[in-house]
Amino acid sequence: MTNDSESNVTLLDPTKRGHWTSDQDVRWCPGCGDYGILAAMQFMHAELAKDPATEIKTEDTVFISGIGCAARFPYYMDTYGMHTIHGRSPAIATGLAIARPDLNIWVVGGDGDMLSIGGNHLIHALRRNVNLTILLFNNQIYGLTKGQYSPTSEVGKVTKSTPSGSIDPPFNPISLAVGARATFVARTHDLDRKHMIDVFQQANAHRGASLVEIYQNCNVFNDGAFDAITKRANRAAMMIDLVDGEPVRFGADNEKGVVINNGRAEVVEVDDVGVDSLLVHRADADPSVSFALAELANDRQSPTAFGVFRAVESPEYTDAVEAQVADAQSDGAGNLSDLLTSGATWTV
Amino acid sequence: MTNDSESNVTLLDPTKRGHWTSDQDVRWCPGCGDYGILAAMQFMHAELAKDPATEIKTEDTVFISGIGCAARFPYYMDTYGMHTIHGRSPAIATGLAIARPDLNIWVVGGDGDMLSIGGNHLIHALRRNVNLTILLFNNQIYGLTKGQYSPTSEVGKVTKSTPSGSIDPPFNPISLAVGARATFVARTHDLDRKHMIDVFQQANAHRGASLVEIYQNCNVFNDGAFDAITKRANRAAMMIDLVDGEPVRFGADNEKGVVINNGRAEVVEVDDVGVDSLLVHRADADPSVSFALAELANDRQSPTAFGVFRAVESPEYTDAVEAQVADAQSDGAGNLSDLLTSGATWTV
Amino acid sequence: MQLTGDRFTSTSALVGNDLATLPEFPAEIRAPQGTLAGVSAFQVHISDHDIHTPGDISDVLVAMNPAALKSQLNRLKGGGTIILNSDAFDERNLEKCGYEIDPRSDGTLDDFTVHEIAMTSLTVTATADLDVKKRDAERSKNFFALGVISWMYTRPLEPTMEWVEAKFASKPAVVAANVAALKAGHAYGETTEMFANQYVVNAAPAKPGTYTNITGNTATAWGMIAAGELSGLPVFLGSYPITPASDILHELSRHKNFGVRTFQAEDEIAGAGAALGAAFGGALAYTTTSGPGVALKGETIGLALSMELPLVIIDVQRGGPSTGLPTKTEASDLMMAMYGRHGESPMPVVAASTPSDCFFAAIEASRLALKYRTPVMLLTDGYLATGAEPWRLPEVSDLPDIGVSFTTEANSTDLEGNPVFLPFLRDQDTLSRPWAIPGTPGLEHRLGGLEKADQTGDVSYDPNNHELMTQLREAKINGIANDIPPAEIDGTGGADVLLVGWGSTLGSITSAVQSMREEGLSVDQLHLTHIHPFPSNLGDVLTKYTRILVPELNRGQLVKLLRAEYLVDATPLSKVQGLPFTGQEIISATKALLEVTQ
Amino acid sequence: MQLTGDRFTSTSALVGNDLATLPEFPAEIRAPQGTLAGVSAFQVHISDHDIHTPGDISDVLVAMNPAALKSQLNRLKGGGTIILNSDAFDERNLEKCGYEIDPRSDGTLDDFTVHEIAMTSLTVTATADLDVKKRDAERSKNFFALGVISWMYTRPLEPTMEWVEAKFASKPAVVAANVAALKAGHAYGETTEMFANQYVVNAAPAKPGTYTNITGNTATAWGMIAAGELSGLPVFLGSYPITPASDILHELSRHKNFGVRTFQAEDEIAGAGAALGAAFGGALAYTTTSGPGVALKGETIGLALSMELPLVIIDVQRGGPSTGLPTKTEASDLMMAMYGRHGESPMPVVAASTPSDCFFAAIEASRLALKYRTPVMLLTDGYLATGAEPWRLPEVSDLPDIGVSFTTEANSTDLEGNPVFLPFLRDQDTLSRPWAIPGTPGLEHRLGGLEKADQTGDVSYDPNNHELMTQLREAKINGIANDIPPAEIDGTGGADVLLVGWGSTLGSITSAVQSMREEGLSVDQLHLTHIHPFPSNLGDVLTKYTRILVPELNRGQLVKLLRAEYLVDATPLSKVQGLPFTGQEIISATKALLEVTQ
Ligand SMILES: Cc1ncc(C[n+]2csc(CCOP(=O)(O)OP(=O)(O)O)c2C)c(N)n1
Ligand SMILES: Cc1ncc(C[n+]2csc(CCOP(=O)(O)OP(=O)(O)O)c2C)c(N)n1
Ligand code: SF4
Ligand code: SF4
Ligand SMILES: [Mg+2]
Ligand SMILES: [Mg+2]
Repeated sequence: MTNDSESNVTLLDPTKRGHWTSDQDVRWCPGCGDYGILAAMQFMHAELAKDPATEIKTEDTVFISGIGCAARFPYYMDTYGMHTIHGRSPAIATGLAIARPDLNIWVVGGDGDMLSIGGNHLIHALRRNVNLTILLFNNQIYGLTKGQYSPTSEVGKVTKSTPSGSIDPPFNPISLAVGARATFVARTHDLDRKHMIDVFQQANAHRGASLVEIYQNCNVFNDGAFDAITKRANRAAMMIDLVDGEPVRFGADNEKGVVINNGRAEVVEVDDVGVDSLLVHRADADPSVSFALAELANDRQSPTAFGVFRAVESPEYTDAVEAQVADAQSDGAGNLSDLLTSGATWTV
Repeated sequence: MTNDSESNVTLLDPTKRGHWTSDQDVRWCPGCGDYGILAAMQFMHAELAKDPATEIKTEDTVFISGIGCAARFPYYMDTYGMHTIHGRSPAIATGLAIARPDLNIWVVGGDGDMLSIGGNHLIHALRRNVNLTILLFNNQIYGLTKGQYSPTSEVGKVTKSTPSGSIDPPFNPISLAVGARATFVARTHDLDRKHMIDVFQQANAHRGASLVEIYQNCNVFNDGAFDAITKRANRAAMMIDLVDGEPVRFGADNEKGVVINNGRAEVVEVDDVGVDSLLVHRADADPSVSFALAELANDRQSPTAFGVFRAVESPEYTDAVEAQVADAQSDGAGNLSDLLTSGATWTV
Repeated sequence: MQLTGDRFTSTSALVGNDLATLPEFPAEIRAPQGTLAGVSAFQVHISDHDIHTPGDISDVLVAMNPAALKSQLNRLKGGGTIILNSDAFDERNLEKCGYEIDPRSDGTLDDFTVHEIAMTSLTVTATADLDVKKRDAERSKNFFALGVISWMYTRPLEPTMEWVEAKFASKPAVVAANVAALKAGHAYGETTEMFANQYVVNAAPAKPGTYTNITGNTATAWGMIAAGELSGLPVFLGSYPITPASDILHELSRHKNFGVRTFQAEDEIAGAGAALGAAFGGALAYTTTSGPGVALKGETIGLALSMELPLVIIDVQRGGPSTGLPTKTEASDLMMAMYGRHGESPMPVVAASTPSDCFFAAIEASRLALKYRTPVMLLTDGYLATGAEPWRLPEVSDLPDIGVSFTTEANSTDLEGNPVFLPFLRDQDTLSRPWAIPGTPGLEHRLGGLEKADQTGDVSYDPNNHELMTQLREAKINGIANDIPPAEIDGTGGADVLLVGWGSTLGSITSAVQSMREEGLSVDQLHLTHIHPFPSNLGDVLTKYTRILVPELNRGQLVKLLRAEYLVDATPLSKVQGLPFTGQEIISATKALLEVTQ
Repeated sequence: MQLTGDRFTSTSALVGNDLATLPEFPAEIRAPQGTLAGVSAFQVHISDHDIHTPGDISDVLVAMNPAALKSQLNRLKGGGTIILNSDAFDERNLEKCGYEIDPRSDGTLDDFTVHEIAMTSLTVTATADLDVKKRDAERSKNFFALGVISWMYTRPLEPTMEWVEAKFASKPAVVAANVAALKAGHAYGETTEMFANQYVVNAAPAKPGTYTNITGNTATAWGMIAAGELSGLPVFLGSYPITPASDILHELSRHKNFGVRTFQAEDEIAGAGAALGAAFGGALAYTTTSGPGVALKGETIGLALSMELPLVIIDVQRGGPSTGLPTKTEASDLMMAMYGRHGESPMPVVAASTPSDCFFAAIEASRLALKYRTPVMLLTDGYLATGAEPWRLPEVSDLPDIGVSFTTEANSTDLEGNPVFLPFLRDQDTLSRPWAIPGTPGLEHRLGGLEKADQTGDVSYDPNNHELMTQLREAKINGIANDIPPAEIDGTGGADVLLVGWGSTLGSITSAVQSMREEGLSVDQLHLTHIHPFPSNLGDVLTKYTRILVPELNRGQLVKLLRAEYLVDATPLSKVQGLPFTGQEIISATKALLEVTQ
């Protein structure tokens, strides 16, 4: 429970990263994108702790994961945690959330864990709007099992299990989540700590289920999968930053923008259409708009949106559970003797 | 294999419903919407058989289902069939389709079967675009297990398992399917045989995965769930018929229409906006448009679209499998002796 | 109505005869004795040949309208089944027979298992395509009812159809309508997975006390609630509907006033997973299901076992394999309960033996789960679950205290003397690990399904540690043998033959043993509640007998475990017909083993 | 490079010593003998104490560049493991040592298990936060390699770290970099689930013939392809990746020229389901997985069993329970293979005993599945799967014909004499039902998981029919006992003790038995391939012995089955350390049983 390399003071100070860092050696491959995400998460917590209003505590925080490289994450946070079984973390976390609505629960998994074996639990957690912050580490590959294609791998991908190339079109996780009626959906990437921290904070602040897709580089089995988009040189042309209330613009000189044309999101030159025609991003807009923006990413050649696609208020699941329990107890808590004699009884 | 109540001639004539009817007593509750769907399916096959070009045959047709009332369907078709286990029919059918791309495979299940336990297999079959015609009998209830709420039940539904009302928002199956990148998505209902036959035919003709949601009345556990929309008196005001290439209009006097406004589908008075502003339906439009149309149904008070939301050509999964096999065999089929000696060998 | 009454009488008589040809489980269907003209009802009386149920009390009442219900309800056994025609329960009919409040909603029927079926309208719909007038069609509703009953008690339809054809030979339309109604009723029972609700005979004479009628599923649910109260922990149920287990979910969801939280999950895996998550959070966690659902939960149970968290899995067994016979009883999941997981994954298995015993078995399973931080499998079956028996209510104060305490402070020190929490530092006595729940400052820790180092719980690939942990997990479960009542023989302790049973066969075995003793045979009896681990004295007890008979509603599962463990030459008696044993079946097999000429 | 070589020597020497303290499974790591200056490689030589592997041939070659590979490859055993630093395989390096084509892609390495790791860059990244120059950091890559090897062979890192600290005491930056690299290599092995590829020693002297080296997973895949050829059916594999089974999927997916179709499903349930669907269509259907995956497939297997369709489930066992030890071997899924499904669901269980035997076991499992229309469980394990042995190739013409024919015509007539197809009309001999596939005119039928009427296969709730069908399914599987080779004792047939084994323990038990016989002890041996049903003579064979020892890499599973079935007092010998038995362990236990003073 202690970390030799850091002073005790650091460990006791929640505004320091070390306070959120467990004593376990991190065992990802050197250079793995997961390191950056872990750092962002630890720094984010340290940052939040600076605001006394948040009352953020290691003991009230839980990380739950399935199986995969990404799913190792909980071991490295000095909070409560469960490294469970492949694909089931959203379901397991749902149970914990219902039993313990007081906790702050994060769910972590890879694209295989969350979208292949675990796809159903994910969409049901989103639909129910359970208060979970779900992080999907999308590296478009099965890392832990040494490189098979995943449900987010591009068509034609040559992997150990698809030596002639994969033949199934990938999911677009954001589209799928919006289709499942998610109330908060965002995308970020492992190379931008600031962006990650910002998105994580918003996702966690959202009351309800939040899904954050994180483009994550697996440098061993799928190196550079997102280079065309997130590499520094490509960012200006390929990354669209969604800012609530602002027209959707990007490009080195903000010369490009997005319009909704006949229901479909399209990239345009701002000069061609005029600033006023641009889509003004509203995270609480109709899901059709979130969906249209998500669809931009289907083609790796096209610019891809990052940030919060969707954030709408909607009744949260565990709140409703609590309300029903409270209602049932409004005349007092149950009494066991009364229960036993609640049917017709007779005495001998 | 014979049906006493019908003459042998009828049985042998594929253009007659009886040819497609198995010898099993139908065991749904009297008045169940499933009867209408079954009739439509049998008539559709009989109808198709009239066109010699289709070469439609009972022996080349397979119905695969999971568990539930709807899932009894295969027993009543005089074709090949499998009544499998709860939720797994899309996966089982995928295997059959890959092994036997020559067959015409239908997959049948209820809202519990397909969207609760089977949700993941469904979205993966759609994503892969496997050549299956998938029929989702949506009665917004678990019929077979005597009436628990399902993932399509409306919020607040009082059922045996939710005596204080359900608290989770339902899936919109069409939105979910579009979010999963389905290439064919449609909706019909159990009261309109002609519409069903038309939609089933189109779905089955589509090369790839087709999902048809059928509003189906469970008169025993959820009677009248769709009355507000599909009851004869309400149809004009509440049902929007999607016709490819036509402006989306409805109402007793076609006085209403649908526009895409800021990415969102909205119902308007045609007179207010003019016919030219109406959305012209194209089943091969961008998925964002299909999605927007699907979202109309989230609110039971709003008009709901029926017909083919989406139909786009896209490479079909088993075609790709066959192509890879053919390619691998282009230099001849494998030889076992050659395989055994394909590594380094030595002789003693 | 007059006509209807007549038809019932005929039909019932017929069915009465007909059923006599099914000796293993006869039932009688009778028109109500002393029926007022105009009262439309019939009663089904079920009895095992060996056991004489006194009087005219019926097991099942089919009430076609409120008047029938009102006049006949007093003839129905407490806990019995009512099948009522909901179409006839309109205001006018209720008023007519003097019901001020609908008896379906004022608690009058609380003591019974009620199936409401819109029989009139279903019959009309079922006959819609036939050439009969609606009024005539309605008359066929009695055959619909008969179809339902035939389904529930696995009676063939053919004899009734033949009788109808003969009786109404001159009126083909009537034949067609009645046959259609009969078939529709039968199909309805099947399609909605209706179960026969059966009486389990209480062998012992009624002890003084307060009684209520209870089904096994209700008793299970109440046992879960009681365990929550007795442990002071909030109850969490993660479940997915499945026959015949759904009613536990239904019942529990009505008791949120106990702080119970029920979660209808997207599937069985999620149901178990959610329960495990809740257990991590400190809830008393359950997942309820039947065989096909257990087959899906194996991986999650293995995780619970590896994390050493409490979790009770309740399997209401039904006929298998696969979808099998969902509405019929069987006890064929025992081996899956023992071994249905990969790796070395021993866990306790507890079995209930009567409907009311489900209450105590649920508490006992919960006690073991909490105390030993382990998943526990509780086995009941369709027969117990839907069957009812009079239950002498326990005093709440007599129920065991099953409370456990969460760890709230460090339980060790590191090399430098700083306090540390070791999540796998075991209790010397029980070998259980500490249960520290989120929210507890300073005890932050991570659990997982990878092998864990002894004490620290860190991931460990060390070979010797793996062997140690495997042995510790096993020893912990084996140690439970000393924390449960020893096996107690009913009988002399040294009879010519010992009958060993488990689960819902208790009633049948007990009555068979009684009959045989009356006949003068030397027969001992032993009924097991704890199947894993076995009571510590079981080997000693068994090796006293040269002949052991093990009747089971499967192909011989417990008998395998006994033979493997104790090398005793126990003989299986198997039945897999979806029905309980008759006493006679057990008596014959016992005599065969004793080589008594029968 | 010179420096690197030196460091290897030192490190290796250290490790050599260090490893000697782990007597149960020693390995030696050596700098290549006769290494040319500049060649950077090291070799690992693994041996069981009891078995002396001749010569200087190594089991593992770590090649830090093409030159190392080129010069040392001839010292590596066929089938051995190569760990190579892919960063160093650039054109310049390849050219420098005279490789015209990259040996990684021209088949040169086909005979070996190759792990390509970008060791240089991973090391640089792992040390990036430290205060070392990139060039210095690169030098630590050897420690990265050592970390990988330490992971694979479960060697502790601490001694190496201590040595590094002592050796470079004056250069803390070097210490830090080396330790970081060592740890990173170790973590890399864990994170990517790297398995130790082990040699299974072939006890028998080499018979004349053509040999190849083969791992168990490759042999399994080839066996599946062979079964397809021998049955004339297209092979279908539905699978989901999982260590250590994934390589079967990988291998099969490379052989589409045999008409093989592989499907990477969304999960294990879908993998099994897709295979079952393919079986309905007439394919030879497989699903491959490891323990956690089997735990998920139980319900689907039950359906296959109820539908009576052929399906081979291959479980490459690993350490359990739960996620357990994914890269370590264990044989603890036997009970799950037997009983991991609800209801009465017996199915054949076949186990492979050596890497090459996986080929034959796969054919045998396929034969049974096809002939008896049943799911069959084939058990291999991580040790077999990733281990390699020299295999004397069989003549294709000597392989069995396992062809079956589809039913294409009606097999009965109805009351009116019309031809009908009865999908559950069984073969008198095998009790198998006809297999009629879609596309066959006139034989349209529906299969399901509900109980089916005898012969017609219609849904049936009839009690007696259910019992009959349950018995028929059981009898069909039991009948296989007469269609498999009888149990054959290796030895006198009446020795003082019999060792009964199954699975990958064959090598260890055989060598132990040989040693003991050389010592003059009277020891017989029996190795089981068919675990369910057992060979029909097994009871007769076992009851001849008063002492039976059953060594298993679990807590005693086969021994339970033997005791239950034959009431023989067989003694378990258990090991669950993720490692195979050493001969010594078996010898000690045998002597203890024989009460021989050791
Ligand atoms: C039930 C089960 N099936 C399969 C596996 C093997 N497995 C472990 S992780 C994994 C996929 C890893 O991919 P992903 O979820 O994308 O995580 P990554 O390693 O890429 O971070 C698989 C197939 C398992 N552990 N359990
Ligand atoms: C593994 C498993 N879980 C649960 C069940 C019980 N079950 C059967 S059908 C069903 C749901 C039925 O609802 P739906 O799919 O909507 O079909 P419907 O009856 O409404 O047509 C359930 C929960 C089962 N048979 N198997
Ligand atoms: S395999 Fe890929 S995802 Fe996994 S730790 Fe290594 S780099 Fe990261
Ligand atoms: S329960 Fe509902 S869905 Fe099922 S057959 Fe009856 S009416 Fe139809
Ligand atoms: Mg991944
Ligand atoms: Mg439904």
